[in-house]
Amino acid sequence: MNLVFDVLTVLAVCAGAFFFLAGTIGLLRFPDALSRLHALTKADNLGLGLIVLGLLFQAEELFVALKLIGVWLLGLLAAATVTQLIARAIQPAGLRD
Amino acid sequence: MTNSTTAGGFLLVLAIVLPVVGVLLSLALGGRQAQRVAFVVMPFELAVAVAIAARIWRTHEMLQYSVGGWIPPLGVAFRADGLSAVMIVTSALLICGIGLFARTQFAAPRGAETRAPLMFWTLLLAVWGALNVVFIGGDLFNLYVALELLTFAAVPLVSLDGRAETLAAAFRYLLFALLGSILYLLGAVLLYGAYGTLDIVLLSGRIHAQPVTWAAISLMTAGLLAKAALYPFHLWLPPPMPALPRRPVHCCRGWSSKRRSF
Amino acid sequence: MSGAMLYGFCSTVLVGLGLYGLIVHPELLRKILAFNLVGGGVFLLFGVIARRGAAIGFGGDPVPQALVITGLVVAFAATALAVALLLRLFQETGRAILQSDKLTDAPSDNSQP
Amino acid sequence: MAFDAGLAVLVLGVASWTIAARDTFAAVVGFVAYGLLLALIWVRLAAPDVALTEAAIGSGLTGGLLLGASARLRRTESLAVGEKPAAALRAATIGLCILVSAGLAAIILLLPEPAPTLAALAAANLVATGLGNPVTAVLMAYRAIDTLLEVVVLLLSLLGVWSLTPDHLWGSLPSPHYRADSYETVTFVTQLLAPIGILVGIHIFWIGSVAPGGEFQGATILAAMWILTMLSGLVDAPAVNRRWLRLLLIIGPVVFAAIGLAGFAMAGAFLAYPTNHAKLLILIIEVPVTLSVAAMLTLLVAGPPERSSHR
Repeated sequence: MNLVFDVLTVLAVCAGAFFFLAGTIGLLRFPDALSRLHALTKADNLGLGLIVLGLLFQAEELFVALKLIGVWLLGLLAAATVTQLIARAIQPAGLRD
Repeated sequence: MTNSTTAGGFLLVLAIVLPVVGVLLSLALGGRQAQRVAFVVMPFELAVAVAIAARIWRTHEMLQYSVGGWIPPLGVAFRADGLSAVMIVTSALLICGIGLFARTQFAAPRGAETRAPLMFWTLLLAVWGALNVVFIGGDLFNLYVALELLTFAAVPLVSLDGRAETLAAAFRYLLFALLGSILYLLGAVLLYGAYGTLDIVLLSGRIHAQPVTWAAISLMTAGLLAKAALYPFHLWLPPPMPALPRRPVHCCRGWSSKRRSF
Repeated sequence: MSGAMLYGFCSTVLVGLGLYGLIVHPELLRKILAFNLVGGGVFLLFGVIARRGAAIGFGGDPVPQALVITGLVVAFAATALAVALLLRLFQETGRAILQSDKLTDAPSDNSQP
Repeated sequence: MAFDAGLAVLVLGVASWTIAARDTFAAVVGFVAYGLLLALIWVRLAAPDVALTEAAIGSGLTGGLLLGASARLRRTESLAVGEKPAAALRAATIGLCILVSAGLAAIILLLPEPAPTLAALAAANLVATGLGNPVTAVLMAYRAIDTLLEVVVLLLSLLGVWSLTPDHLWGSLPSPHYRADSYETVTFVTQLLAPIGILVGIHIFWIGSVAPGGEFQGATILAAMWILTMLSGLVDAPAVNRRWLRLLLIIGPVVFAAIGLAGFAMAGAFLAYPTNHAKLLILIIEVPVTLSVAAMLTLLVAGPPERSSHR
């Protein structure tokens, strides 16, 4: 059973790391700020989620697992908020609602 | 054992706690009370200083206090010898003198609280407390905290009038002081890494001439000098400001603590 | 243990880098930043020395670790005071650098309050 | 080992960036990243307590403070470009700094092996404090005087910041006032996040007696939540002459000093705790100290008073 969990962890963390890599490349290569934000948040939220999923297989008690999920949710919230704020800041003034 | 508390050691604690309590009280009471608190603390603190000196004079022995009953190297000790007693009494007299001299200039007006008097009297007590920690601190890290206390109490006093020149002087002073204390801290951590204690007396027993020691001592000296080299900038201070006579005192202490560690 | 040594060298380079920034940058905010870099390096050295002192099941000597916590708080206090001074200086003089030579010649162009 | 090497190289890279970047704002962003990477190093060095402090104070609060300042100073940057020191001076400085780094590195190599340590002594006395976390024991018992003075240091730096108030604004409110309706997103997130953040802060403080965490880390999170509610316009910064604010600021150090003095009677020394009640007394000290420190950190970020009325 332990072995299965370990394999799952490795798979999920590797997938998460891949998404982080993709997001970083997007950040560096995409031409404008909005598409960079797009690349970053999509990739990071998913990447963080996969890494948390991978770590969940290793959690020994329920409280640790809950804390890990909490980290992911807070990360999502922060990313969503910051993206919104940056997008607002770079939006041309005429396009505002 | 040289590290236990000696009789009368509690005086050293009082020398530090009284001004700190004064700072807290004058901040809480605010307004015109700050000056009153300062004038209440002054005679008591002066009496403590004299008592420390008298005891050392009578017994010819170092006063020592292990804070919390924790013996160094785990705990922190306060110590006062003849030299520190002289320093404590001198600074007490100076601060009382400054207080008397400045009592009209920084008298708080009636009515609403004003900035300068509140800050002056509170920070004057803070400088006093910080100086006493510098004089009696027996631990290198405790001294670092004391030096920072002194810096943070002195910098606002430098720029209390809010003119551009004094603000610039205060900033320059702060920058040098911070660099100085970080270099001092670097030296202290090297000594800890080499000898496993920060207590000055224990260090003086363990220390021997080797490159680590020399590097640490030069870093600490450079750090204290960076603070001390600011002497000319105190010419910016209006006369009743307390920082003016402070610097040489501080230098002496730097050297004396150094000398004691050998 | 060599991992700790590696970070030891890292800390010394950080001290050097920070010192360089502190000396070379004319802008005061960059000097404050560089000071924090030096601080980070010195604190890291505390961590390395704590790690070297790992014993009896502790991953590190708790004494230097606690000292770093104190040091970090003090460094923050210093940064806050320096930033406030800098902003006030900027308000008064319109500049965020110090006069390089003499303090006496306050900026004449835009020093009106 | 490979991970450590990678991390060290990354930290040095980011640190060089914060020195070399032309744009101050970018340099500060680099500094925040530097702080977070340092926190990772602290984990690698088996110092999770310090890692929490570094991430919260060293990177978070300091970063926020510097970001705010750089935004305010933005338009002055062009002025300073012409003031870069001469190339010869720069080269000399580089030489000096390399010398310092190399010298320090050589000194570190000369440190004795096995390294001296107080870990055994700290562990042996842990029972007397009733605590399970040795770092908290150092902060609250063995070297409690440093911690008491550190709280006073924070208070003094806050006084220093306040002392920079222009005279006519004394008693007014620090930091700009943000309108709650201008950023619905921020307001919404704050309402969602602040209760969670306060819980997390209390949890981190509470667990500090047995596990990594403690008063300064918890206080920083509480301060961050307070700052967030001010930024979103949900609450306004308090005026500096409010009595409740003054009491909040001093309650921590006052309780600390009072229990310290009571130690004379209870355990025969200043800041000593009687063995059976040590943990309880430490907790009684820590609660108000956490509150006071949270208030000090918040107000240090808010800065000196600069506007006279609510609007």
